[in-house]
Amino acid sequence: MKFLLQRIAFYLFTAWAALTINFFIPRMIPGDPVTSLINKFQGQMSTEAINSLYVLFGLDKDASLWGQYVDYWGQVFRGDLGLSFTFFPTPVADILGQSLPWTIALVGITTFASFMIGTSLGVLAGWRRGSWLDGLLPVTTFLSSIPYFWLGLLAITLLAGPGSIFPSSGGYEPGLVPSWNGEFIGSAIQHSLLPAVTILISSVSGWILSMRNMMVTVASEDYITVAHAKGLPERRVMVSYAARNALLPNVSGFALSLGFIVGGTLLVEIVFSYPGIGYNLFQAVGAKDYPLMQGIFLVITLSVLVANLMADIAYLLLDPRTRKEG
Amino acid sequence: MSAPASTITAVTPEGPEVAAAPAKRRRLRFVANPKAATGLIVLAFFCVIAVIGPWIAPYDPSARSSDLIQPPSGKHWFGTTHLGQDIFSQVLVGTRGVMFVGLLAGIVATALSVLIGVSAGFLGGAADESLSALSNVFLVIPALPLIIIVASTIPSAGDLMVALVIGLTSWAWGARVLRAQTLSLRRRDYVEAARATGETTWRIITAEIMPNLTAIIASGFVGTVIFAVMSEITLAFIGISTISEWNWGTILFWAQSQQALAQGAWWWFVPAGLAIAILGTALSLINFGIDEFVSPRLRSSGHTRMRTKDGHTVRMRVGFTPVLGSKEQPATPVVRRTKEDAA
Amino acid sequence: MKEPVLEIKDFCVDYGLGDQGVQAVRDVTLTLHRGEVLGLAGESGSGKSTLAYGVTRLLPPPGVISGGSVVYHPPNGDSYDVMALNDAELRAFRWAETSIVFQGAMNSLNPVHKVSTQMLDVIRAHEPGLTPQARTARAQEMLKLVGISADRMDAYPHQLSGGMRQRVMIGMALVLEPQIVIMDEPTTALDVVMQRQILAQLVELRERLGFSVLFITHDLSLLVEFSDRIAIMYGGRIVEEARSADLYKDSLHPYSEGLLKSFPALRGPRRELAGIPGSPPDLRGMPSGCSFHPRCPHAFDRCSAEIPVLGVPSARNDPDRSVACWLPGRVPVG
Amino acid sequence: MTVTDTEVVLEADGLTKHFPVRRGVRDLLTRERKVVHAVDDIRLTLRRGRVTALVGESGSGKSTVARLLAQLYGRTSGDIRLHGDSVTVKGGRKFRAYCRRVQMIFQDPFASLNPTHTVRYHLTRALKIHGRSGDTAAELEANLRDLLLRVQLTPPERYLDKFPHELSGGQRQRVSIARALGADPEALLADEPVSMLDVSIRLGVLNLLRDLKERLNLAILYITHDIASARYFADETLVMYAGRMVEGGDSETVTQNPAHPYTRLLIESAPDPDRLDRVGDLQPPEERGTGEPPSLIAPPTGCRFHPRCVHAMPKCSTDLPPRFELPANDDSNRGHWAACWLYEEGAAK
Amino acid sequence: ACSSGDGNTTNTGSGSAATVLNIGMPNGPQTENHNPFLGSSSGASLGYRWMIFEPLVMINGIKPTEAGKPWLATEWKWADNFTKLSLTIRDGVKFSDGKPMTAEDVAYSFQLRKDNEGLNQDAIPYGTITASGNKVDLTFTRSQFVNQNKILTVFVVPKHQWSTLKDPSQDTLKNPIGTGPYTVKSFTPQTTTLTVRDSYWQDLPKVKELRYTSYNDNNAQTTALANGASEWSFVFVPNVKAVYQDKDPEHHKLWFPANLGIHGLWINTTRKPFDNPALRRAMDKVINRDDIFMQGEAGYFYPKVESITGIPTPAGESFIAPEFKDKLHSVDVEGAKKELADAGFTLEGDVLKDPTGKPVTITLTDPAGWSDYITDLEIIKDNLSTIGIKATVDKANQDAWFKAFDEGNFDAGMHWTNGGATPYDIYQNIMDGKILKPIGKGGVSGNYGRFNSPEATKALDQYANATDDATRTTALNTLQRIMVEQMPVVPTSASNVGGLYSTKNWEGWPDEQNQYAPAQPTQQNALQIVLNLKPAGAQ
Ligand SMILES: Nc1ncnc2c1ncn2[C@@H]1O[C@H](COP(=O)(O)OP(=O)(O)OP(=O)(O)O)[C@@H](O)[C@H]1O
Ligand SMILES: Nc1ncnc2c1ncn2[C@@H]1O[C@H](COP(=O)(O)OP(=O)(O)OP(=O)(O)O)[C@@H](O)[C@H]1O
Ligand SMILES: [Mg+2]
Ligand SMILES: [Mg+2]
Repeated sequence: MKFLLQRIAFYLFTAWAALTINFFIPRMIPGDPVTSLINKFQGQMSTEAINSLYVLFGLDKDASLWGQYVDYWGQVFRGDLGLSFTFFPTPVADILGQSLPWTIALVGITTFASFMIGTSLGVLAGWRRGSWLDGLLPVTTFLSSIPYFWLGLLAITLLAGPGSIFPSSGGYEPGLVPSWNGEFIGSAIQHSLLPAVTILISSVSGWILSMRNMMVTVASEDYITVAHAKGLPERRVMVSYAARNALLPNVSGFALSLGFIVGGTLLVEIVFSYPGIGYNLFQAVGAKDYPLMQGIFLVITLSVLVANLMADIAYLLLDPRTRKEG
Repeated sequence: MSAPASTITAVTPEGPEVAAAPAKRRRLRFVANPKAATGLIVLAFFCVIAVIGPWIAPYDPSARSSDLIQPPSGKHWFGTTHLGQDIFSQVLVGTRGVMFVGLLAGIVATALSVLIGVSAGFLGGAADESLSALSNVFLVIPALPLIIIVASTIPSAGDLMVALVIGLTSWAWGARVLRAQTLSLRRRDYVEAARATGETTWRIITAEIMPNLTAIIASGFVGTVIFAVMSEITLAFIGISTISEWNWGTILFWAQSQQALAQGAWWWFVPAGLAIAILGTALSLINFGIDEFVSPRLRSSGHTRMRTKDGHTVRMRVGFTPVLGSKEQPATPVVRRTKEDAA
Repeated sequence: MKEPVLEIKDFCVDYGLGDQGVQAVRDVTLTLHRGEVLGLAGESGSGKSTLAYGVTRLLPPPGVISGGSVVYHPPNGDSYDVMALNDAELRAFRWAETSIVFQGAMNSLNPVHKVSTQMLDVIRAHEPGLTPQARTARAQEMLKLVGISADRMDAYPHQLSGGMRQRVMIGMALVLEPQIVIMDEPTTALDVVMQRQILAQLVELRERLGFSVLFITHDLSLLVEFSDRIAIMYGGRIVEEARSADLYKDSLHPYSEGLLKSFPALRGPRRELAGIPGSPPDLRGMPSGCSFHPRCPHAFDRCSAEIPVLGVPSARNDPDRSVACWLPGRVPVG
Repeated sequence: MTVTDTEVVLEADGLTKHFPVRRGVRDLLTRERKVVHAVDDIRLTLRRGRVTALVGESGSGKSTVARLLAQLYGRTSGDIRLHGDSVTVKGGRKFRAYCRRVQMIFQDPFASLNPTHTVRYHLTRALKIHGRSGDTAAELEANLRDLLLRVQLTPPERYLDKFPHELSGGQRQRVSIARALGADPEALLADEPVSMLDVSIRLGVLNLLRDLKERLNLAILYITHDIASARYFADETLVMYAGRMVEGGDSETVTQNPAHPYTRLLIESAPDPDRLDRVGDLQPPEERGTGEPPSLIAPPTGCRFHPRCVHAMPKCSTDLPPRFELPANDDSNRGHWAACWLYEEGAAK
Repeated sequence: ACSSGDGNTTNTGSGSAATVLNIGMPNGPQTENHNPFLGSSSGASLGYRWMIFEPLVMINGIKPTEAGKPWLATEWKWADNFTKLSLTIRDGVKFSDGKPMTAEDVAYSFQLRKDNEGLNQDAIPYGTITASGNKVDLTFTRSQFVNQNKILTVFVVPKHQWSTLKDPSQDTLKNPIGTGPYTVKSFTPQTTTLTVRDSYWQDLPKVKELRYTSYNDNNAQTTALANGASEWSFVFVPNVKAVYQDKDPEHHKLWFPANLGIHGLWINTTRKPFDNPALRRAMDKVINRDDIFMQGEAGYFYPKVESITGIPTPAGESFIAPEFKDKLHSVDVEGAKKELADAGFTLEGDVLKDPTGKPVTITLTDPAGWSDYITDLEIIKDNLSTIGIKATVDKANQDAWFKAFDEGNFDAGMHWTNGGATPYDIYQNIMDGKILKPIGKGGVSGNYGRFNSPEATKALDQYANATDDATRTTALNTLQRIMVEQMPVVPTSASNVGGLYSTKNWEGWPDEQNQYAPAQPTQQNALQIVLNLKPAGAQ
């Protein structure tokens, strides 16, 4: 309990610091949304439009940085994230609400799957050293060393295309309206196959490796020898003694990666034209859309923190040593 | 997704092994590790290219020619771009930027992580609390988006700037690992003993603690280099960084913006990507080598199949020690009785 | 009268194979009798643990058993060689017939499982027929025997003190009522008061359950007091074996002699302490002949040339003693 | 042998060390501050040319005493006097000056040498810090040889350029001792210098220490949990239990005629081959309770041993026993004392 | 987007006539925002706002000088040197909610712009706005000759809806009501679907449903075009022949006509030796516009600027002064060298030295991500080397680049100009002395090269405020001459209003032969195109 309270205090501090940074970084960026918009419309928007845009975005009024900072916190507490510039005047919250589910569904599920698959393979590879699984390691290492966007583009070129079951972009069939019906879900799943597989390929190796190494380390612990000495079935020794303990250090890694689901998806979403939050961030950066950037950072920061808190709790539940009586 | 893939976690929980391993003479053994050796050779190759690349490149990488989008040929080994530029030359010349950014960012991040991690671990108390909080904040902020934003803010961000930005934003993980390790080293007897001998704090940190952190520092360095190379290439690829010189990311940026794959110009896309993958693999191999070097358990895990003198192979298994030469009839007949039988 | 339960014959253990291999246990022949406590002493690195692990085939890689046999004699039934068992048979043999108590109890218990889980695990694996209630009852009874109340069943290892953990391990070792209990330095991490308490309990349990103990330690004074017979190991070999009283009063091997003269006595007149000069041998560069000869005050030519064989010394024609030494009177009869 | 006479080098009086228990957020709400009472009210004296043994079970606070004396920990209260002058140093030059005169040898020879440095480095640093390295390289070399010779690592050349992992445990412990001697101290605090060593090697190191005491006239604090070795090796023996001293006096007297119930329990429990006749009837020594030492965060009131003591009286659980001088039969056991109410004037024995 | 022919559209297969048109734009996921005033809305980004909101007059973007087609206004009259406009509003037009459109609504649409600076994107100086009967009268505080098309193409919104909005500039208008033939059927971030109304003041279009899909980037859009999932788009496709046209040569078409806006190499006219017009002219002479067009613009995207005056053709054909009528850009290295020699430059080996003897070097800069401009610069760099100018291409950071241009801290770089109904917008953007700011001071919205010519400023002023055509022609001719002689910007390409489309399912697209509208789906004229489309094969 004490441990938890300590952690929460720590998280509050980190959240404050991270959000403050989130506030200041976009404001340090030279250039502003209007010029970015004009750049974007090279020649398609006349220079007269500049002034009207400043008025439109409310950038014609000068507010002190401190005043903005106070406002920012007020907004954060009210859950009001302001209006996006890129999609003016859509509230940032709406944009996030629209893209977050996609990101979470695609990357969340894949990260989880990658962790599960990687960990299971790692358990086997660590337990049966010298078996064929060891041959898998260099291959996965190579695959994970490939820059993600490259892998994705290559996959699109080789696998997607006319007549293929893999669509090359988007989150669902263009004509469909998101709803909970079979057609839509089927289409969404179909569209997520290729991104999911490529994420899996490029991220599974890390899990295999760290789990394997932990297994190797744990396998020479005395309690494993004791478990063998007790004549327990090998499966039980492997799962409930070795893997169970080897998993512990990976839990925090997993939590961290869950936190990075939101932030780490930029490339996936760019490459696969996936309608998620990472692509929004990319757009926001390009358009100097600070409200959107801040909103996304807020989501990322909070999700990392929540993931970490969950990891702490999971650790608490999984490792009795951190549990204290009373 | 970048951070946890590191295998540093596997290094940290090691207790005495870390202390016992890095004795100077055993350091050479590191090179004897086949993984590390392969990695080092490949890395050395890229380093050489980074140095001599611009001289051995057959063409000026920016020079246009009339061979537009030509597939690989004797004249242009890796084909040409939409402007008739020689891709082989671009890859050669681009190596320098990649290596420079990777190494510099690695050095900056490693220096920072050592500075912050070791001081936090050694000083303890309020200094530790605040430094850990700092690194945690940096851990929580996702690196790639941060780098993208920061890189896009800096006017005329060249290689140097990109390297610095990557270095300044990616030290936190290493600092955390180093702090934990320093914390455990600080309580080691030999550190106390050095203090009891009268060594100054400064000297204890640099001469007693740091040498024992070399493996972790090295692996952190290699990890950051991988991350930096990937980030730099990503930045160039999505057109954020403003590198005026060639690097592999720039090549891919051009390939992508000219939709090389849709045009069927695979040669524009493949060499740079492969080069990155090979460099990344080499660096990962070095890291495996370091891991195995640091943790003897991992080291011995390499060869689980062994050959006896008479040519049999024996597979080592935890919990079931192999018995040599007992394949013949056992000395006494085995009639196994279980408890149930007896009962 | 003395019935063997475990006969170790010409037992050899290597670490690694081929060129990098070292032989850690060499041609050890040793018999454990029913109901006795056999002490195994020797300094660090002499191969005591290796022998104990080897007998149950629990050596960690790269250990391999390169020769010899370990014949187990069940109380009713035919004897068999442990080295020839397959995986399933070996698993069944372990703990039900031979259990082991390791040096560090903290490391022997899995930190993430409750004591009860780890205890019940072993019962379930070996006697799947038992009902859960019966299993729990058995575990509780055993823990009570080693002095741990039933309400600590659901504790995690870290919630118990070192002594309690060690007792849990001993309780667990006895829960299937095995014939043999191997104890590898079970009390070195504990302080003397606790050590004596646990050993006293063990002696009492042995009386009740009638198992045999292979007791490994480097604390010779403890062994002399606690065990029936003692075998002394040096450089991977048994160099002397005798009843504990005989060994204490009249050791034959110069190494045993040196060992006995190395620790101070707490009571009685102050003895002169001599110690043993030199340092223990390195497995990679084992001295030729008797591996103790470089440190031996009595060494002569033959010692560096020929390996002495373990046998009943000619000077003491006592079948219960054996020694491996070339000194006059200690060479085996015949 | 008498306990007094020779010059006092280091004295501790009322030495106390409480380690704060890490406070959590919730503790901020409550007022109380939890501490580990690791060492309470220790009084001891180290004299030139004498070995004082400090025995007690694991966790009784022996190492803490040594570290307090070496000024590696700041003390909670009490006084440390070097040649009669009270000293408190935290670091810097004064600390160096102090550790030039008081040196410590650590428990574990495998952990107290930095694996990344050679023997030469360790010794050179010790000499340099204390300004004894000489002016020229040759002098330094001679001093190094001299140090190694003193701890009987011969020939010195063979050891100078070795790394710790290339040495055996006994050799490492000798290097640690040589390093301590590098400062040319007056007092040597040896914290379990042999507990990690093999039986056959132990004696060599102990004999070396005794030899040093005699030749260099050092004051040595010998910390151990092996009471038999204290009997052989130390002139004076002090017994600690749960952070307090319970008995002290001439080694032979303390080991042969222990007065405090705890000392008796300890000696009774120690394995003793001469009790051969009692094989198979290992009586647990007389004791109440589980045989566990008490918690040091909330130590028992009064005598800390009273929950386990078979002789416990009501007074024992309330009042802290002071040191009671025990009557001396002859010269050898003068100065024998015990902190136990059994020896209060007029108490029934 | 998906493989073609899997029945994702109702168009393909079984030979039945098409009812759906798939339009694509590479603009990333959208949020639901149908506010036609906001460039950030999905309606603007994808272009469907023009299917809902209609202009008063439909003006052909590629022929801005032609009289417009009456749309919601049947008649319009300028008076008092373009400071007064009276409009006659069409009868019988109904909003999609059934309410009739009146002059009130038109007046309100102007009033909205007048009252909200944020909505008045063209900064039109509105005076009075009055509605009476079916007439609307407007006054302006200045002559609106150059802005006349911008005013006439204003779209009309229903007063009864907009007057209830709290803040028209901050409303996402979830339920857009307009006079156009389509209404929004459904919105998703990827696709907005529009469906045809029951009634319309003209003939109802044949296209029953419009699907606007937003792809994340050019690659995705190109893929969709290539496999037919997208039938109409505006996107840069490198190697368009191989990537797009060859995929279905019969149906995959593109048409990229120029409009009156250009792209060119802006030169900082204050930096030595580039303050020397002779040097700028020489540079103009060696730049290979064919290479830029073929390699940089994939042979179609930004059409070549042929005329030496920089006026794109055919859109600006009629404005070109007689003296420059047939003067076309062509590579003339010798001519350039001669020009330089006359001005005192010397070519030593392959290094050009300025009259003071310093070698001439230049840094060409553009943002790293703008691959077409960078490609252009690479070509220009190569071209300049033929007259001994050593150029380096600096790929800058976008913001840094913008700032450098704004403050005049650059040597040269590709940039665009404004565009409009006459070449005035181009020249004003390049040469206007009224917006001239000193080096280092930003906030300019044009004349980045700091071109200082009182003559040009005066001519621009005359053109904008002249009361008669003759004065205007003279002024414009003067401007053309200054442009040719001074060359403050070396024009390379024209802006475009083109599009890529497929004739597989729909016919009736504009093209070289039938130039009734620019082919870009996000232009106002897109409505005309949709109205003109007929199912392929059906007569
Ligand atoms: N994995 C291994 N690889 C190589 N040699 C090993 C290995 N494990 C043990 N040895 C060697 O085998 C010898 C016997 O080791 P063992 O652990 O049996 O000694 P021990 O008598 O139990 O010592 P201790 O009293 O320290 O427990 C030692 O010299 C040791 O160095
Ligand atoms: N730094 C510390 N912080 C908190 N408690 C400590 C610290 N160091 C020691 N202690 C506690 O103080 C008590 C005495 O420890 P100390 O190390 O002095 O015992 P010891 O007698 O040397 O034991 P051993 O024989 O195991 O070396 C123990 O309960 C220990 O847990
Ligand atoms: Mg052992
Ligand atoms: Mg201690």
